[in-house]
Amino acid sequence: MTTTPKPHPTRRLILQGAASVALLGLGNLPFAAPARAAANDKYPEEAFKQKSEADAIKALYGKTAEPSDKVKLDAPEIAENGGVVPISVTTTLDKVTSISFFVAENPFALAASYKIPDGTIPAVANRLKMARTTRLTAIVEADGKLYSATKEVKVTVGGCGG
Amino acid sequence: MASSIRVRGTSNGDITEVQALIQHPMDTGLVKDSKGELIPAHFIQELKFECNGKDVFVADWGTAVSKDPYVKFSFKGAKKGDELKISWTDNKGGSDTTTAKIA
Amino acid sequence: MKRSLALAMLLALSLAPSARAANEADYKAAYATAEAVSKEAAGMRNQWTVTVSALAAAKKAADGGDFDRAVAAAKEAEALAKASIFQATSEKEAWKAMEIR
Amino acid sequence: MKQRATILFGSAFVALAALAFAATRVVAADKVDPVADAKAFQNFFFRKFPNVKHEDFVNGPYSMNEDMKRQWQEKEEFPPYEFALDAGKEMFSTPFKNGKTYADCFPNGGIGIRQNYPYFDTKEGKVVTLELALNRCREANGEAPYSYVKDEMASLTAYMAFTSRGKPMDIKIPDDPRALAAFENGKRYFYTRRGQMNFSCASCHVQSPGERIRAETLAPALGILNAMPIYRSEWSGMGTTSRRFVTCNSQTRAVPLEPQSDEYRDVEYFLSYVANGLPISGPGARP
Repeated sequence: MTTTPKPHPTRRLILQGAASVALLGLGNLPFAAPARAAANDKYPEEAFKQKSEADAIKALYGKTAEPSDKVKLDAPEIAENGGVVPISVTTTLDKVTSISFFVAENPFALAASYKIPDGTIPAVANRLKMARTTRLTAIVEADGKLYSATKEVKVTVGGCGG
Repeated sequence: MASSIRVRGTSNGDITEVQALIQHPMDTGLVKDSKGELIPAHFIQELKFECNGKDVFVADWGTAVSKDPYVKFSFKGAKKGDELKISWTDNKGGSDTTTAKIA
Repeated sequence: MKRSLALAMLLALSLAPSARAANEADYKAAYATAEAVSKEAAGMRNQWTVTVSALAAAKKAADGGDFDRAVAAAKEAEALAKASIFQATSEKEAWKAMEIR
Repeated sequence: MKQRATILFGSAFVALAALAFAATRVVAADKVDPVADAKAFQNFFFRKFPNVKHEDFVNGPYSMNEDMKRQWQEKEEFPPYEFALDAGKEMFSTPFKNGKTYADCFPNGGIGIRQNYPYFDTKEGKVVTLELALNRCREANGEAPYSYVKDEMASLTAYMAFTSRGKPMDIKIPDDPRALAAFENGKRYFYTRRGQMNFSCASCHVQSPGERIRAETLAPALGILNAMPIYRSEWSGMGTTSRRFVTCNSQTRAVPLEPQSDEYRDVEYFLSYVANGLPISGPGARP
């Protein structure tokens, strides 16, 4: 992300506007310990804390995935805006129990994880945030094995730089 | 206060398609406000959809889900008029729930 | 071609470095002229954001006692304000060149 | 000093720009003819983008780029301005402390009239925009005016735009020299270069619509206000016409004027008039 050399009134207006997209101060992470309301299945807290994609996959599933063309990942070439990137995945695999999305270049790779009870179609569409140009990975857990698909999404700011 | 959840469930007899848009800031905790202070992390962690007493879809979300999050999925085994129950909880213990009839 | 040449000369002229270290009096003088020109630019409703930030930088440097930087920033603000005035006056007619007819 | 580099960049840019646009144009006698201007304006875009359907121009960048259009259509299934729209509808029917509502201030109860704004008020001798009329309605009923660049104003204008969706823009210029002067002043503002970047609105929205400024695809100037107010992912929030003008100014490093100052009202008048006939598509979702 471009770092703005000198904050001043109008720039602050833009900073505030782009605040939700520009991830400043990546270093210090005041990741508030999430107050977990009682929920029957466990929220994969550890997995969401991992920085790298590999650690997040290991924390979430405890095994590795193999690429498969049965997992169809749909994401834009160039994201219209890093804050709202429409992404969807469908698969022809059966006995699917879980679908997850990993954004490699984000501060925390695991973005979202969905539990797919039987009777639910193994497909999800959602809108994710991406800090910068990144590799996007979708992983489908089917019959205990992991299958993945990846796509490169280009992300940059807009405007001519006020 | 109107619910923070907008949901649309449409069934074509066999498969019900569900779309939901939820009003929530989804703050990552890494972004500074205009005064230069970090806005604390505030995001939905779990979103659950139930129908006829059974979970049909459970989402575990991190900080990378967009503000005012949107999700779409489909499931079998429900018909027009069934009731869909949607509820979410966030990392500050906030929550909301609503129900909607499948059209 | 004529107007942009004049603009470039104008900018170069006003950036002549001063020899000895600047003191508060130099800063006050430089800041006063810069502020006057920037007020004129604002009066023509064509102020530039960089003029405003250069003026602020000058004041900040002066508050910190660094008068060399303060004078430089004030002179720069003056140059930017002059450029924005030049832009406003030349655009009074120049805009017609781009009009869709 | 970094700043000195930016001045040289600025002045070099001015020299370059002057060179590039020294196209000699015969300056016709300055009789203001809005009808001819509107026809020339529309034909410029219809000829420059022959395969863009006329009514598609109101979709801004999405009329210029297929991949972006797909992302937009996906978003339109459940648009992010949904909340602003509902909030606007609720505000519109909530009475003021004195029992009146916005419906009492506007013709036809404020429903389906957005396409006639801005209009020229012959009593006041100035352009009145929808946002200005809404705040005047609030003040007339003893309520505090809303900020022109914040969500409340965007929600109200979102609802009013929604009730006019599909109706062709229908801006009138009364036979009043002051109205012609306002139109001309708006046109002048639109073509005048400003800021250290030395851009005018036309530099981006007439010279290079469809091209990119970094990640953003530039919208064509024709119908550019038809989708207002817009939810911009960039702002992750709603934006009124005022907010768009103010942020565009800062982008070119020009200090913005007060929202709803005469120049902004006149340029909105000019841009809306030349888009007459194209459908209202507000509220819109944009990058």
